[in-house]
Amino acid sequence: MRKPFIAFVLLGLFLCVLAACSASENAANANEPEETDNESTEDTSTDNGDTIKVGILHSLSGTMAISETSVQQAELLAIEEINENGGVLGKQLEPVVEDGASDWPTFAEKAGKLLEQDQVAAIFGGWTSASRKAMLPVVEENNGLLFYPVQYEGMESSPNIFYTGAAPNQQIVPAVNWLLENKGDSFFLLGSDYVFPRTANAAIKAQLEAKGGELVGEEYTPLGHTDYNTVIAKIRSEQPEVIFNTLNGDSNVAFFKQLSDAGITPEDTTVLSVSVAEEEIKGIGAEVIEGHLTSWNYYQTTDTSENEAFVENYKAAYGDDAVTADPIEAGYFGVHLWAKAVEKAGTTDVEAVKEAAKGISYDAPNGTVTIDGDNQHVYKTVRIGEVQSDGMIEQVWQSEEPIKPDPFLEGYDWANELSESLAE
Amino acid sequence: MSENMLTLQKVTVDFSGFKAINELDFQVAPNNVHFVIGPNGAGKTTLLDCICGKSRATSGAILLHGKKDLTKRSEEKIVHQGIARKFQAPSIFHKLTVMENLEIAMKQKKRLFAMMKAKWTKTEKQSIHDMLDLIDLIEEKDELAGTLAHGQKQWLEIAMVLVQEPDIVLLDEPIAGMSKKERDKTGELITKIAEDRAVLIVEHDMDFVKSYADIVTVMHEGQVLFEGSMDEVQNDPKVREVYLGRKVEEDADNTGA
Amino acid sequence: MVGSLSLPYSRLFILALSIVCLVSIYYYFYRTANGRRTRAVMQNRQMAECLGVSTRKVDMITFAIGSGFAGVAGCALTLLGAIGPTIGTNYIIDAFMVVVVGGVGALFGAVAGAFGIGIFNTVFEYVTSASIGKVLIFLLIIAFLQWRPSGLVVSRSRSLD
Amino acid sequence: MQSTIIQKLLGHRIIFSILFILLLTAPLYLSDFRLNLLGKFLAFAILAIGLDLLWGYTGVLSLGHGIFFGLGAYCMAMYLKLEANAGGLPDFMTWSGMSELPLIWLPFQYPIVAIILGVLFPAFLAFVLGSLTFRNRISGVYFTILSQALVLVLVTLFVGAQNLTGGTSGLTNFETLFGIPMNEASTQTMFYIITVVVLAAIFLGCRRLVNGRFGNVLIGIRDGENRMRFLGYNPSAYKTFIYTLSAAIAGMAGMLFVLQVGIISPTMIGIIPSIEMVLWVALGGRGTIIGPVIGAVLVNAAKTGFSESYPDIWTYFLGLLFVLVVVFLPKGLTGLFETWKARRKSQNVGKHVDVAKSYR
Amino acid sequence: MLTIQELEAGYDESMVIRDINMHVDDNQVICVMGRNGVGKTTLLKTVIGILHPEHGSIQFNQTDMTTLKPSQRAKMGIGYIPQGREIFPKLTVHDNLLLGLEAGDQKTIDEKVYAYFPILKDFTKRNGGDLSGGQQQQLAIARALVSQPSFLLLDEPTEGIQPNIVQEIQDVILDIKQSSDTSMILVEQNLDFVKNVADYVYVMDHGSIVYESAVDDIEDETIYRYLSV
Repeated sequence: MRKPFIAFVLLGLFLCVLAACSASENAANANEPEETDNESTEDTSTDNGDTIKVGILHSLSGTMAISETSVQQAELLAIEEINENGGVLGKQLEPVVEDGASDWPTFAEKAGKLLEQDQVAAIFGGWTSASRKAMLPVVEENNGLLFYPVQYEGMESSPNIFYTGAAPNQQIVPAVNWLLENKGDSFFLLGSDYVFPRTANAAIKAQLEAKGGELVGEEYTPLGHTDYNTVIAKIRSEQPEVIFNTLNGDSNVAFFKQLSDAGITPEDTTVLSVSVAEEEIKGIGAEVIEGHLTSWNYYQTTDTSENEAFVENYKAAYGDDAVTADPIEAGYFGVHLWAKAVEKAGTTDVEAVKEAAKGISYDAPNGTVTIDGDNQHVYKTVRIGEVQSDGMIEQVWQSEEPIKPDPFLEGYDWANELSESLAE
Repeated sequence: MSENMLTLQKVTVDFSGFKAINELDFQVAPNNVHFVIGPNGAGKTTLLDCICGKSRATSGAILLHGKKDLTKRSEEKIVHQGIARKFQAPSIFHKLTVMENLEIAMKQKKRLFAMMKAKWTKTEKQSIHDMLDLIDLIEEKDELAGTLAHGQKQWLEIAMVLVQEPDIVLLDEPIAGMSKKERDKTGELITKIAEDRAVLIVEHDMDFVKSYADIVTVMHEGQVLFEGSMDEVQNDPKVREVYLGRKVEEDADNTGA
Repeated sequence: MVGSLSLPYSRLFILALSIVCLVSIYYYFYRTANGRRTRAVMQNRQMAECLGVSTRKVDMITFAIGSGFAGVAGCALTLLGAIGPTIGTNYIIDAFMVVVVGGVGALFGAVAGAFGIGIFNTVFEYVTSASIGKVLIFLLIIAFLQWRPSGLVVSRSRSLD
Repeated sequence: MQSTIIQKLLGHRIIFSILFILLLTAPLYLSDFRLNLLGKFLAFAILAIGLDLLWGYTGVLSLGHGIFFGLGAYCMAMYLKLEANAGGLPDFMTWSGMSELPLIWLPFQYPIVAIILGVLFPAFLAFVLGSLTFRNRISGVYFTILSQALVLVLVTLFVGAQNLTGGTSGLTNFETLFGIPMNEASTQTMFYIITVVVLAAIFLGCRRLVNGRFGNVLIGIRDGENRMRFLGYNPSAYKTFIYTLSAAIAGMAGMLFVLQVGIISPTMIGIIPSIEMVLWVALGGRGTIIGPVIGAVLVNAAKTGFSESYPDIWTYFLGLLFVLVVVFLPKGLTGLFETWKARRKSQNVGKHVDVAKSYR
Repeated sequence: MLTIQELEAGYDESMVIRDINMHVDDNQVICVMGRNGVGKTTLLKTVIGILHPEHGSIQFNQTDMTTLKPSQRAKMGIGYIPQGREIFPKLTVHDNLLLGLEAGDQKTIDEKVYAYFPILKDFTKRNGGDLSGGQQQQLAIARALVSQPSFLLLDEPTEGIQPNIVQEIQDVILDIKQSSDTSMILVEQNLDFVKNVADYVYVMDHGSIVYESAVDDIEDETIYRYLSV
């Protein structure tokens, strides 16, 4: 009696699952009534009716949610601004939000969903390198567009990705030069154990060797690691003048607290961080990181009229406590850059937009940004700042002009060996 | 000595300071129904435990057929040597049917890969059927064992011991919770199985012991106090003192109702 | 910086806090009526219920106390490092391993286990790296369990299963 | 009596055959994207069967199956990565300053070796951990904790040894398998069909295994491990075997996952996914072979469905689903049928069977 | 004091007892007899609340307690001495007895229980699990007595106990009957003892009550018939 019954219920459940799958498919199609019969014609598929769909794909749950949610908010803000000004090509932008759930295969799955199911004109999303690498084959396979807003390790240039965060030569290389000139030449490298710190440190080591710096220690801890006693003991015995910090996320909180507990002050050893922005400082607590340095392209305090408006709008939308930071700003201007390129191309067709984007400029909060047609990265101004007691970062140095992005560090002699080994 | 199936030599079982069995010398002869009695805490169950490997002897040797020492072998190896044990509380498998309980208990190759290929043979089926008949559970053979009554569970477990076709059967209070008729039948069964093997039983029921014992060992404080026939046991003053307490007559009444 | 050894106040405070917690757990379990109830429920839930112990209440109280102590541990952690919604996952395994090494239901074992794992962890991490250190600790625990399968403090029972 | 058994079998077979055919023909009525998702769910279902063999039948709860899944997946991915790079070094190795292919990667140049290792490697690891723990009668919660610690340790190692494993990013960006382009719809359909066939084979194989005498021995070990020793069994050997087998199945699932999803990273094999896998089994109903399949497909379908419809708050829905099942269906979905069946049976007993007998 | 009406209960799938009607007056000792497996233990388990009846009701002192939990029933004054003793093996004898107090209002252990079972006094600091079977049974009875219950459920208190302790336990049960107004349901097989202690006897077979009688009118023949089949 029982087994056939189970089987029937199974059958029912299975049909439900199928029905759910096809139902959501239908629902997706129902949103684009005019489109069903000419699905094959790529050009019109994304800008049918009165709206253009764009995908927003960040982690809204999981460990990365804290960081990525603000980028998502900035992107939605930008979309809202564009829509208020009449949209793109006369059409409103319609954001399709998905959750990457801090899980790289999920990023791949959702990117596929956005491109195949929703047929979005572009995806704005990702934070970690891993999430970008997970989306990369999907985006390339579907010939979609991805705008990636975070500084990263470089060594990549996908024809389907626009990189609006800093390449290594727009953050790390100038920071090391500045430290060598201003803070001392004994370096301790500390990073989370994943691709960005490893690659960044490989470059830094080459740079130090070329410029006469001294490497006194190099440590990697697992992501999420929170006990830095052993590392601090090593730092104490080596007494470096500079710690170049590529730790990510929560680890920074533990590290700075324990460093300050151990009585090591910025006067003894200065820490320069490349993954600590205003948002993170809120979590770490300004008192333990005050006086240490960061390197970015943008701070909330950056003095441009565009930034004044941006910060004001952002706070108006998300509360007075909200702070802006470099990746938030990069996510924000990424949307504007894409909109500008679409306007110029007159279509959302990927090839046309890519062509139109070459050399296009936008007055972003951090200054004028220009897309480098060679590698789809962005010319950006480099800044070094010191953390203040109120959690803001005060700029102590900035590059004279926006620096040309060089993801493979081809323009640096000392990096030749490195970039050669990377060239396929 | 060599005619003994099982010989315990100066066996001690020490539970962190408490010697449940203390330098015990003990023999089990073949084809005997051998009862072990004694007050609670005398070490009767521990005796069975250390023969079948559940408790480890702290010192001493347990020899099978006068040669193989069992004290260092694992439980399942001891079973393979032909020693099967029934525990006090029925520990049958409630989520398996009566049939399945016997199926996994019966004598067969119990190694992993042999078991994977195992299939019912005719003789197996017949012997299980006979066993079910013997314990009166034919009709319940496809019921889950957990739904059986207490007495039936005891029966099933005795049957699970028997289908292993052991040389030495260890029974711990096999008739607890059985009716008079069931006890008699159990007794007969025990007599029958003792024809070609040794049976060692721990039991309280004096009537039962009286009826079926070939030899009775009285244990006290981890050692053998007395060994002999039931008559000798009952007439021994030491035994009366430590075990039977005040009234011998009433024992018969207590257990006979 | 006092030589190579420095004990910041926060660490001293945590040390004291742990000792206070330990003593109070011991007192609770072995000296109070509720502790007795908890142990009774642990050993024979049904019988405890039949004697008038509300097992539901014991469950709730025990869970509450357990959570409470976890909370205390969490508070202590804020003095050391980052606090985020996922902080628990970093510690849960270590916490369980401590129990495995120490022996389930054994307070002393838990303390000894915590010290053992903590010390070896630090040593291994210092000598190698954080990730290799974790592997070594795991291998060490497996090896340890070959020697003491039920943990440092064994609670024996004579029943079958 | 005879005829009802035949009826049972027939009913059984036919329904499952229909299900199987429905799954096989899914490419005809599902879009490529949905088919790909369903294929992924079915890969999870394969793993869930293995996990249930261990937990539901043998009573060993492993909170570390993610790692076996991962090992299988990585073995496959390593081959795919090498093939995508056409013999060159994978990109992450060059970043990490390696100049030639590390020894451990060498066997993965050959697809057959990679596939075999994808099964053998997790099986071997499970065998080692299983024999070391079960032999010493480390079981229950102790084993569960160790299995979880294994995940933690190995994931840390995977992340740490990024010159060998790609670190947190994992392995992705594959192109061909046996020279066939992987991302094409037809190839993906083929992978899907392979998954369905493997699922069916494992389903039938495991059902055969647990429905006979062997399965009864497993249940015996689950419900009374010590008792089984005194029946002459060596439970450690059985547990080690099932643990090994279920790890091998997990490895297979991992390989099928990589083929269809195209990426494997430590986030997919860590502690949280490992616990999730147990949830699938619990939700479907442990101690049955079909339960875990239902659980895995349903939970993952729900996960995808919820997250697509409500990207901001889907986790709450999923959490609610778990809570509801735990509270109202402690035995899982199949447990619902068991209760229903028991009701039916006791009603029948009341009607037909000799009353005195049913009282015993 | 206790009234059971049309009670029907059992384990998961099968009903073990059916249509049980039973009444216990104040200060009355009821004995339940019957072969093993006829449902006597099931009956007691249902009265204390471990099993939930499918049908029927249990009234205690005019309160319907059919749906109450065992702990609530214990607090109403019902003491339970289960088959197989079930003392807490890793609590001391003293702690075991203290747990007996959970059901009542007393704060300390009545010296009377030590008078009944002097051996417990010697062993207060020992773990319950270290006692012998007979001693554990004495502990189980003592544990039920410390809260001075008005109603006792005793499930074969002398089963598997050495004879001298059997005698002690029977003496205690008799003494409780004579010196207090405690009511009891006693599951017992020894007819002589039953005649000694009981006021009223029920015999069960196949899950139902097949014979009941005041102890003075008891027909030995009938009882033997049901006990020995």
